[in-house]
Order: sequence, then C-alpha cells, then structure tokens
Amino acid sequence: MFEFLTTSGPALLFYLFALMAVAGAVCVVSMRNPMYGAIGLLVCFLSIAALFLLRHAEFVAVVQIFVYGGGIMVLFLFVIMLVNLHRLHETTMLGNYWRTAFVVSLALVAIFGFLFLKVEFGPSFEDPSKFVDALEPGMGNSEAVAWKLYREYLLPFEIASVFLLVAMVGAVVLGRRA
Amino acid sequence: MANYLPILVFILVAVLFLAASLIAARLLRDAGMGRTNREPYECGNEPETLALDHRFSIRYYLIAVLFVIFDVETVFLFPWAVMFDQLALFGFIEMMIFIAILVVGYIYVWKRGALNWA
Amino acid sequence: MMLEITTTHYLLLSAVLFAIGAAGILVRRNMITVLMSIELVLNSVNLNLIAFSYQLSDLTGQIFAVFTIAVAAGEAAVGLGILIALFRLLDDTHLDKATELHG
Amino acid sequence: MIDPTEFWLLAPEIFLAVAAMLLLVAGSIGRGVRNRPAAAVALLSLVATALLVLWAYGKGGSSEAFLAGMFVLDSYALFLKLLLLIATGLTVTISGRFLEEGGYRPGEYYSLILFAATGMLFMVSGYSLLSIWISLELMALSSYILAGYFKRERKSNEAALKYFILGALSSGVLLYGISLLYGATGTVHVGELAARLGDLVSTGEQPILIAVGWLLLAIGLYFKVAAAPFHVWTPDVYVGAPTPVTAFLASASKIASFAILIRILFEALPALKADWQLITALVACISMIWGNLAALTQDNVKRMLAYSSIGHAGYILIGVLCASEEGLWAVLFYLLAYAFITLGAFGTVIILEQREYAGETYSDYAGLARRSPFLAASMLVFMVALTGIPPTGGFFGKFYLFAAAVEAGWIWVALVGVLTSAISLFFYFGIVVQMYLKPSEDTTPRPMPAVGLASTIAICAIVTVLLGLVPGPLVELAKASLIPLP
Repeated sequence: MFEFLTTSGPALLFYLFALMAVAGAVCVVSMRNPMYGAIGLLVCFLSIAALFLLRHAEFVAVVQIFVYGGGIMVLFLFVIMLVNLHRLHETTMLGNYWRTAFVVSLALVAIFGFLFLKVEFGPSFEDPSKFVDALEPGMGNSEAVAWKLYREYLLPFEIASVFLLVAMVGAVVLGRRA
Repeated sequence: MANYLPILVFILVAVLFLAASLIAARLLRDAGMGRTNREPYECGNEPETLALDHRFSIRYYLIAVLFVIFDVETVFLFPWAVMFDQLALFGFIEMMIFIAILVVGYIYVWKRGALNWA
Repeated sequence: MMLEITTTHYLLLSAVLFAIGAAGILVRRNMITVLMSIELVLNSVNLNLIAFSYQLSDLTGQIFAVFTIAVAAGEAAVGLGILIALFRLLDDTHLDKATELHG
Repeated sequence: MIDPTEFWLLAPEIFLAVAAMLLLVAGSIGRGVRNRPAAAVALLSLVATALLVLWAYGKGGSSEAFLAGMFVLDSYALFLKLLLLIATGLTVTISGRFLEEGGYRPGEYYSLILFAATGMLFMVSGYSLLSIWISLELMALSSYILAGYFKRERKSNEAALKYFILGALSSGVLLYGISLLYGATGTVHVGELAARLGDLVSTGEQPILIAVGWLLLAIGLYFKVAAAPFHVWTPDVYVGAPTPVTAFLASASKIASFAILIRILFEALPALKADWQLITALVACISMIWGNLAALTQDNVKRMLAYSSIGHAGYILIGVLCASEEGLWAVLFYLLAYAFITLGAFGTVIILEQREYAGETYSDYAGLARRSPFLAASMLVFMVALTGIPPTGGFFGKFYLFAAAVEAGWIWVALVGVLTSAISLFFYFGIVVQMYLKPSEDTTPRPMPAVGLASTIAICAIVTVLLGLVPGPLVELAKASLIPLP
C-alpha cells in the first residue's frame, strides 16, 4: 500500500487536480450567480497550475498563479461587484439553454475523447530528470525558459508588449465615462 | 517529486488550521444568529441600498486593469532578471524596449486622468 | 501496480475543459460567465502545450503557454471593458427614462 | 542567436508602432488633438511606412525567414503590406466625419487603427505560428476596441461584445489546433512544420493529432475571414460597428486574415493539400450560396454589404483552393480590387447615414441620382464591380478566379461562383434602381460630403474602373508576389 502511494503519487495527484479543475469548470458554466462561478474559476486555475507542476513547467505554473489567480481573477471579481447584478440578464446575446450546453459539451468530449484515446505517444519520461537534462544543461526551468524566450522568441515578446499597451488603451477608452 | 513534500505539508497544515479555527468558532460562538447578525452593518446602520444594487466606482476597474497589465510585465521581467548576466547587453536593450512601450501606456493612462480620484 | 500519467491523460482533460468552455460561450446568456468560459478555453490550450512540451522535451510549448497567458490577460481587460461600457449605457438609458417621466 | 542588425528590416513595423504611440500620447494630453491634424499625422506615417516597406524589401527582401525564423520579407509580404497600408490609409480618410459628429477623441481612434495596422504588417510577415498568432491577436484586440469605440451608441457596444466573444472563441479554436499540431511535430515554425508534417504523413504517424489540429486551425482562420458557416458574427458586427470601422474590418482586416490563411495552408500544410482543398471548396461554396441568398432579403444596406462580404470571402477562397499560381495571383488581384470597392461602397454609406440606423435602408437611396449625381455614379460603379460586370476590377477579379478554378479542375466550384454572381445582380441592382429610377423624396437633404470623404470615394471609383480597363500591370505585380506552391 505504501509503495503504491509513493510510486503512484504523481498519478494520484493528477487525478485529484484534474477532478478539481473539471469541477471548477462545471461550476463556472452552471452557476447562476457569477460570484460562485468566479470562485469555481479560481479553483480551476489553481488546479491547472498544479498540473503544470506535475509536467515540470514550474515557471508557467507560477505565471498561472500570478496572472490568473492574482490578476485576471481580481479583474473578474471587480467587474462582478461593479455591475448591477439585477441587470445582467439584459446583456442577452445568445440563448440560455443548459440542456444544449450539456449536449454540446458531451458531444465535444465524446468526439475528442474517442479520437485522443487512439493517439499513441512514445514512452513519456518515467524519470523526470530526463526532461530537465534535455533542457540547457545546468539550468532550472525559469532560466531555460528565459534563455529561449529572450534569444529566439524576442519578436513575439515585443509584439506582446504592444498588445498589452493596446489592452491598456482599450480599458481606458471603454471604461471611462464618455 | 520529493521537492514538493514541504509544500504538500504546508498546504495540509493550512487546510487543517483553517478547518480547526472554523470549527472552533462554531463551537464557541453564541447560538443566537438572529436577523441583526446578518445585516451588512452589525452596528445598526441601515444600508442605503441593497448589496446587489450598490456599485463600486469605475475607477476600481481601471486600477485593476493596470494591475493586471503590470502583473504580466513582471512575469516577463522575472526570467529576464534571473538570466540577466548571460543575456548580456542584447537582453538588456530588449527588455528596455519592452518596458518603454509599457511606460508609454502608463503616461497615456496618467495623462488621460484614469488615475485621478476626483 | 503503479499508476502512470501519460500525455493522453492531459489531452483528455484539456478536451473536457475545452468542451465545457466552448459550451459555456455558446449557450450561456450571462456575459460575465461567457467571458469566464473564454478563459477556460485558453487554459485547456495551455494544458495541451505543457503536456506536449514535456512529451517532446522541448521548451517551445512552455513559452507559447506564457504568451497565451499574457494574451488572456489583455483579452480579459478589454472584454470586461466592453461589458462595463454596455452596462453603463444600460444604466444611463434607465436614468434618461426616469427623467423623462418626471419632466 | 539573432543578429541585431536584422532589426533594421523591421523598420516599417517599428516606425508605425512608434507613430501610433506618439499619436496616443499626444491625444491624451490636455484636450487632445483635433481630428484634422490627427488624421494628417496618421496618413503621413502610413505613407512613410509604405516607403520604409519598400526600402526594407530592397535591403533584405528574400524568401528566407530571419529573426530566428520568426519573420519573412518576401515579395508576397511586400505586396500585401503595401495593400494593407493603402486600405488603412483610405480608412483614415473616411473616418473624420464620424469622429467630429460623435465628439469622440480622434487621437486614440487613429492610434488604434495604426496599432491594428502594425499587427497586420507583422501577420503577413510572420513565419512562426507563434508570431502569426500574437500579431493576429494584436489586430483583433484593436478591432474589438474600435468596434465599440462609439460607446454612447448601444449598437456599437453590442457589436463590440459580440465581436469580442466570437473572436475570442475563434482564437481559442485556432490556438487549440496549433497546440495539437505542435504536439504532433514539435515545432511551430512554418517551414519546419511543413517538413515534419511531410515525414509524418508519409509514414502515417500521428494521424489524429494532425487531422484534428489542422482542421481546428483552419476553422479558426475561416472564422477570421468570415466564411460561412463560421460567419455568425459578421452581419451584426458590420451593422453595429461605426461604419468606418466596418469598412476597415471588411477590407484591411479581411486581407490580413486571408494573407495568413494562405501562408499557413500553402507553406505550413502542403502535406495535407488534398484535405484542405476539399474543405476549402465546401466552405467556399457554402459562403457563396449563403452570403448571396441572405443578402437578397436585406433592406439595410450595411447588412447587405455584410452578407455580400461573406459571399466574397467564398469567391476569394476559390482562388485559394486551386493551390496553383493562377489561383494565387488571382486572389492577390481580387483582394486589391475588393479593398477599393468595399472602402468606396462603405464611404458612400457613411455620407448618407445619420444617427442610429437612419439613412442605411434601400429607400434612403431613392432618387440619389438627382440629389447627388456624383455619389450615385460612384455607388453604381461599386455595385457593378461587386456583381462582377465589366468594365470594372470586380469583373476581372472574378474572371481570373473562375478561370483558375476551371484550369485546376474545380469546375463545379466555379459554376457555383457564376450562378451566385448572377443571383447577386438582384440585390446590388436594387440600390441602382432606387438611385436612378425612384423619385427623390424632397424631405431628404442633399448630402454634402466632406472633401476627404468625397475624394476617397472618387479615388476608389477611379481605381475600380481603371482595374477593369487595364488590369495588366496589377496582374504582373501579383504574378511577381507569389509564395511557393504546396
């Protein structure tokens, strides 16, 4: 029993966090009150961060917690508090058919699941150190990411800063009183 | 995996502590949870509007957006700082351009008065 | 016996999240929920990218995921901005109606 | 490692971004800049960018990607960049009236247009799915804000919200596809992706990841070019957005989306040519049929133009699915002709329209020929061109597309194209009938276009006719701007 727990620990953690992520996601789309949905979203974000850790994406996991858990979440909560919840239904654009939602998502899951179950991969790394060794030698995850990001991907990086600038402009243009 | 053991223990302790204090509070508190206790202001002030109708100032939103944007900027700054030495001058200039672009945004937001609390 | 997690597990999980997010976008009428569902879709993409990055021992996936998160932040800012502008308009029209009644 | 001197070749994009930032800051200080100077600065910087594009191409134009394989400056990118800059410039000249009447700040508006244009320039030069995607997002984000720029009008707000939600969903789908292709091949670089996919397809490895991946990626792109059945956002957004922004979305944004669609299908997925040809043929036919049939029933001109734009996405896709030289240069020719026609048509709509939906219906065009012969004549040119009747650029555009399809053996697609063009005669000429045969209502004032707006419409009409009289030079130019065929 103890041996099972130690060898299968990561797998059990995967199932735990995967379950939490799915539960959070279901909560997001099914709750009538967006505040509960936001909490579900937070659970989902954090579980996904943990799942990133299990795949040795330490840096991305921290970014996930930072930006999603700390930033985007705050934004959502502010907006939920800013708007008049009684008027939310006046923004109707598409129908509110939870049965359709259920069918759509079930169909998508069935199609994707059916297909993805057939996907074969070579053996993934039983020993995580192999993944780390495959990176630049002697670097931790954030160093390796930095090394690649700032030497190869600097064009998308600079475009991203313009993108963020536009996002700022958009928030001011749209959010200020006209 | 063993590296994460302390974190696991930490989370466990946190959860236990939280659960323990909540349970303790429930056991210790006064049984009378009347209507007054559920009011927004327990001291007796009448709230002016219902909680759901009351809205915060829009400025909170602008501040939150700025926070998120600069949060993302920090995300990009961190790995750069870790590798500052190896990335050398090239990396430095690169990051200065990145920051300069966002400073333009900062100036814009400032001049546009989005940071004023009028 | 030893349980093992493969990339397929991650793919399936991301498919589930993608499906929930897509369904949320298409059928919910509450706009805040719709915006949150968009975040779910982007997160499912990130799960894929991270899993493949590990499978292929290639960092491109992780870097792509960082960009996805940055873009998600920008999109959330603007999407919520549009929502706020719409709400303000709804409230203003409400006020207009009220003054019309008084006058 | 990247050679820093390579950054000189980014001069046009950098210049345009800096110009946009200057405009942004200038517009935010005090009471901001006025419309005329802001438009002038935007136009001048677009012209300067066009010159820089030519300079950069002369300095280092080649079909080799650089900046660690992120960026390519080939003749295809050159052609499309110049076209995008022209379309953006014409958008700037038709925007003035709206901003002045609405009392919205022009500085931010023009700088957002320039930011969107920057994203488009990066898009057509992108050679990695990552750089293509992030510049696509830059364009899309600016467009969402522009669609909602008139935030005191509810329809503009709702258009922005709808555009944002469906746009974000489509980028999610596109991104999901990219992630699966990355999983199958281990790269997002367009050239390497093509090579690895070729190997994988020939050995039959990872068929599922590849099939689902490219399909989702393609669906995301069809969304962006507004092809049916992925067009649901188009009519509402085109009608609700401020008309200059609609013109921008229908011209520049569409061109840039087609540019990356072709780049990705031709250069990243040549191994799957047979598959995407078939799907593209289906999408093209549905778009042509749906777009033209739905346009028949509209009485709002902007909505009619929106459905017509869906139909035209179908016509352009005909050239894409041929995957031949003729098809590709026909697409480039058509994109240019279509940009001028659309911008001109929307410019005319701008002159006639008033607050909310007034001035947008067919009956508002009644007797326009007597009220304003110039406007009626230009609208006549645009409608003739959209139908595809000589002597206009629209005729040659469609002619080349259908000819390429026949040559490549896609006769049934060409047939659908010809039939739907015949149908389109009805709704395009509905406006012409109103303008020339119906009596004018005396109550409607005689429209007095501003100088910038009138000259833009005149330029568009002249170019449309010129392309119909002497298409040769542009055909030569387009023939010189091809990318490797799949």
